[in-house]
Amino acid sequence: MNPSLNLWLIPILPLAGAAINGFFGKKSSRTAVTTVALFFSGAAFAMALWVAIRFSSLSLPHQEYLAHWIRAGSFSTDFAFYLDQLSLVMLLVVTGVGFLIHIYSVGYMWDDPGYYRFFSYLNLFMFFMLTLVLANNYLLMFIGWEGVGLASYLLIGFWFTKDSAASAGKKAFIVNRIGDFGFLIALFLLIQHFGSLNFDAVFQGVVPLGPETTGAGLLTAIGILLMVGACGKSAQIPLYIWLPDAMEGPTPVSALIHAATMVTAGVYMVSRSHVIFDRAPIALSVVAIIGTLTAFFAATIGIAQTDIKKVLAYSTVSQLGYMFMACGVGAFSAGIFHLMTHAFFKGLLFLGAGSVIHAVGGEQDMRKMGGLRLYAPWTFLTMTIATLAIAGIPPLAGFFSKDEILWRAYSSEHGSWIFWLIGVLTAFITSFYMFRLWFLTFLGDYRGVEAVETAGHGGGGSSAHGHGNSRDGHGLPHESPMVMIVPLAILAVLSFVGGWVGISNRFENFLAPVFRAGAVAASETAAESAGHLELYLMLVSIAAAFLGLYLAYLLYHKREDLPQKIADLLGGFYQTVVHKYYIDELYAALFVKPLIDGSTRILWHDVDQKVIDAAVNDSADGARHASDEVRQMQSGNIRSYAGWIAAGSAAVIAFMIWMGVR
Amino acid sequence: MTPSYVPLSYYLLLSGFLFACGVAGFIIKRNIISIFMSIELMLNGVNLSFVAFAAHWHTLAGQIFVFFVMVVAAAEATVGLAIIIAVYRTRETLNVDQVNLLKL
Amino acid sequence: MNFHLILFLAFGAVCVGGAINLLAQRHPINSALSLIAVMAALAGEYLLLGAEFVAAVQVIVYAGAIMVLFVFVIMLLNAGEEEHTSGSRIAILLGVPGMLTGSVLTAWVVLRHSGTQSVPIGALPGSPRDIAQLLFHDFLLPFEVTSVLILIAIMGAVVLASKLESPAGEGER
Amino acid sequence: MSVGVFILVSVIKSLIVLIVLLTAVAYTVWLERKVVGHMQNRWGPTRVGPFGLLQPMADGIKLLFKEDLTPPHVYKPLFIAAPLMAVTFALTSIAVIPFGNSITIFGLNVPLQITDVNIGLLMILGVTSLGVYGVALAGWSSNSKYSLLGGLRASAQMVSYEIGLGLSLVGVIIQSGSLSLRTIVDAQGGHMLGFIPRWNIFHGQFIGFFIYLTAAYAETNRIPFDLPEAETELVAGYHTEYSAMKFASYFMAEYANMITVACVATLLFLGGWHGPLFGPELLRAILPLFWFGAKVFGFLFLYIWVRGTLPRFRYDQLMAFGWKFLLPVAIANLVATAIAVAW
Repeated sequence: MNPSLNLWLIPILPLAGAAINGFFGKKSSRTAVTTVALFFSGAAFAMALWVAIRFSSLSLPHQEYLAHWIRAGSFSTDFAFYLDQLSLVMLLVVTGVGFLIHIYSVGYMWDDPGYYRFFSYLNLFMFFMLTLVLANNYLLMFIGWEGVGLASYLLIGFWFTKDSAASAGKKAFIVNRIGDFGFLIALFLLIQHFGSLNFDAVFQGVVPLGPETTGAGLLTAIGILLMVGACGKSAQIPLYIWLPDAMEGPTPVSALIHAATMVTAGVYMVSRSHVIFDRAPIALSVVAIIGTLTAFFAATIGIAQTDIKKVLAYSTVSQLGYMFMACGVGAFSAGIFHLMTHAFFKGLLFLGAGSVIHAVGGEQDMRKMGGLRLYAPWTFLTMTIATLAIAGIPPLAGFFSKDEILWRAYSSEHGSWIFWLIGVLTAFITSFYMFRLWFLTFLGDYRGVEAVETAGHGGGGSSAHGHGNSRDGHGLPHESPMVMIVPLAILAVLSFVGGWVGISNRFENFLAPVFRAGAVAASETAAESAGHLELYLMLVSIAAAFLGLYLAYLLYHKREDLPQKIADLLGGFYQTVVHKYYIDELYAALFVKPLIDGSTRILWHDVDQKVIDAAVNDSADGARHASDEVRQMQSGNIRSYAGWIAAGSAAVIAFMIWMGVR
Repeated sequence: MTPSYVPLSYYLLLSGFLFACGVAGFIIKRNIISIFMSIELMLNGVNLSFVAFAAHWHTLAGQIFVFFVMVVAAAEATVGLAIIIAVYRTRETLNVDQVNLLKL
Repeated sequence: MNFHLILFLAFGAVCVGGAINLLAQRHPINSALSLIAVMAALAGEYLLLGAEFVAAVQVIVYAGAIMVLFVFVIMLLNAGEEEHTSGSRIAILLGVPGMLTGSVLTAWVVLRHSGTQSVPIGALPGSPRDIAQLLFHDFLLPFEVTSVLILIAIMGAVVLASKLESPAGEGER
Repeated sequence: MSVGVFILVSVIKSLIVLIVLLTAVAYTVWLERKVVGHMQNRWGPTRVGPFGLLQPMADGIKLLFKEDLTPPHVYKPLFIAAPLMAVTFALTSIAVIPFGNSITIFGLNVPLQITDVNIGLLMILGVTSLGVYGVALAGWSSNSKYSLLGGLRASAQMVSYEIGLGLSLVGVIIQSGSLSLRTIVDAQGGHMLGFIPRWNIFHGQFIGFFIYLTAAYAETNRIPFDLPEAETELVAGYHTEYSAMKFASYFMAEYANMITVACVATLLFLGGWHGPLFGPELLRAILPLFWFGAKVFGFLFLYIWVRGTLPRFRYDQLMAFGWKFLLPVAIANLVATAIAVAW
């Protein structure tokens, strides 16, 4: 038995911060708010580090029971926490990146009137995310799952006075509901068949069941439903549409929630449920196909976006696709590995983008940037590292994790060369659009001044308006304050070296106890025997990355007239890509409009007004008329009341006497 | 002295009669104060049965209850008479039949 | 016919007479005096039942305090005789027979069920010491609660009866 | 003792007490006139008998033979009943007051008290609390505004001060642990430190005594609390419309009440009939009665003295004093006594 680590403190600390700032922040000074927010998130990070240090001495998985929660018949659920290698990795990523982004936000949000509110929400998010990660059962995980959704909603709509932000928040919430619906049904199925939602109990129930190779069964259904939930939270086809809109939120939020942590909850959940997926090959294939398609599809949209945050958003969707691809081919540890490195470099990219936006005074359109390497050297340097990392250039973090995924996609027993091919293609596109972003933003000359002169028509350009830049006015770009640079630098270092933990499969071996436990006996032989092939494939993916770099260099630095020509050449297809394949419009036509029309015509005008309202109103009318009659009894005359009371008690006494007589 | 007895039922009869008089007074009387006094009469009738039963069952609890009834009656009289004064101040009548708006 | 029965009947007669007089009198002050007579006679009944402390408290609290308040209010408001209203005739038509029926029913039930059980006089020592023992030990909580009740009643009476400065401009007419 | 003898002894005792009481009432009036007269540098009654000693007789005869006027607008039944009630209640409370230890006459052990009730104090309180009806009803039934105001004042004042009075007595009750007047007096026998009498006034109830004193003045409608009959404002207050024997009833009731109050004060605070005993057997038997009478006389003299000294309060001052000063002090005294006894 392990000594108690007081795991509950880790989520509770940010909750305390959220409560303090939420209740008292309005009246407190910014310094006080900052202190509280940073202290509690930092304390959570410190706790996580302490747990990590103690980790090697623990017998795993380590579980801590806190309190009863639900006792209903034979079903019971507790507030209890679960610590193994997988949750430790997630714990460190969430608290570490979260803490850095807290620091960064101090600089980024300093001038915002909702400063305290922002940090309260951010701490709240940390609480729910840590609950999700540390839960020892699906229900507690679901609480965290919903909680991060709430925090995400609150933060996307942080500038709620802006219409687009408010509707983006709603969109995120509603789309997530569709996914949660699948998740919930999966939970019901689990309760029905295994009588519990505890990870241990469920997995013990699953292990005896053989793989469902012959056809779809219970586990396949559960797996696919869990994947539906993951699709919603992690923005996979067909539910990815909310994530780009979520960029309406403040940039630190995009970095923390919509890049580094929350959106990876789906990957975590699928990995956590690997016991189920291992025995449901069809569900696994569904995961792989969805992941692959999303990766490729989102990457292509990313090519044509001009809003710097939108590019990163589609990039995030694409990278999440990679992770699901990894999970789908059974390489869960590769997926988690990419999750971790992605958290570093994508968090860095978003924070860098925030720094860029900060530098140019709220502008988000890359066409109006350029040449920022001179104005914001630190941002330039860190962003360069992040871009190299995501593009998969060795020896940066992204290379190791992406290569691991691609190799697994090719070699795993669930994998196929098609996944690999699309993966490499996506890597190429990723490299291309990321360097496009890089060239447009940092190289060349600054194109922002004249755009600033005619400010007012640039639609997406004002989304950070709420935070504004009133200190500096709309002058030339400038470097961000140190409090923002330091987190960038730390993340840059992590992005650089974070991949090295994967060299010679160390990371995979670290996670192996989790994913080996209860796994179907896998045939590792194929993977081991193909050392040379792995090398070749690696070279191909490196080549793809450099190809993307070169193409971006060609189009956006060397021959800056070419992109327009290509766009003209492609014409309709280009427009389609710019408009994100008209997916939003398609959904609007297919689902939203029929729903609204149906609700308006049938549910509102017919059902609500003619049936429900009528029933309520008519019964009220009836009651009123009846009351009008009965009211006459209520004369206000005490003696009549007394008469009624006397008559009533006389009747009761008479009855009692009559009963007594009998 | 030789112990002498009065049947319990006599006390109960008296108590019941007083209570019935109180009820009748409550219905018949038109003056709020008289109605109030009818209530006191009812309470007294009940008190008598309490004391009679206390003596009958040889337990003092019945007498204790009478004290509580008296306390409640006192509180009730205080508040009730204050209400009557307030009502009289606005309505300038003590006739219950004219005090039927359920407000001051 | 023993001595106590005679006393019981004498006090009982005062009670009955007072109660009927309370109903019959049209002037509230007469009703109040009748009620005082009833209460005093009831104190006598309590003495017969051995509850001398209750009897004393009955005189002090009921006759000496509560009824003084009644008389005081009658004097203060200068309450006159009751006037007949449309409802009063019906009330009398219903109330008096109702009272008679109620009394007869009660009498019938009591006599039918109580049999010949009697109350021995003086068998129950209702001394102040015993009552205090009960009141301050066994019934301490109700006792304290009633003290709160009294406090609330005092405050309520003060608030109700005090002439408001009428912040909303009404009340004082 | 057979029932017959019991009744006979009771009747004799009642008669003696009644006669003594009425005489005392009459001569208290004489005393008051005399003392106040001297205080105001007058002679007081001098003409009827030596030192005007027969003046009370003359007054009584005059009042008996005066025409009994009944004003036409009064509410007659109560107008007649009210003075009767006043006198009745005033004279009733003397019944439980013990005047001394029991004495033995003709082989009979007779307690010097009409009846020894073990809740005597409560009975006095109860009867006193009923005394307010005589005043209040007189004021109301006279159908005159002076009388009504007097009656209203009287009932409010007496109800208010009854609380202070009762609470001041509770202190004594706690100390002696009984409601029986005889037991209370017995508890006051003996001396403290060898020479201070163990009377309650010296034994913890000093403040209680003065609370009682003040409240008793108000209860008996005496100066400085004689608002119900304040001549300068209300003519004669509640008895403005009364004349002849009805008026005399109120007069008698007032002085009888004073005597009762003085007796109670003597019993509860001044050690009752306790006092130095000496001399032969007969003197030893009579001295307690003498001490009792002397104390009552002293108390009555204090009454008159105060009347000759203090002016009248204003009515709001009276009520404020009763509720805002006397009552809190009485409660504090009670709590202090309770704590001291519990120790």
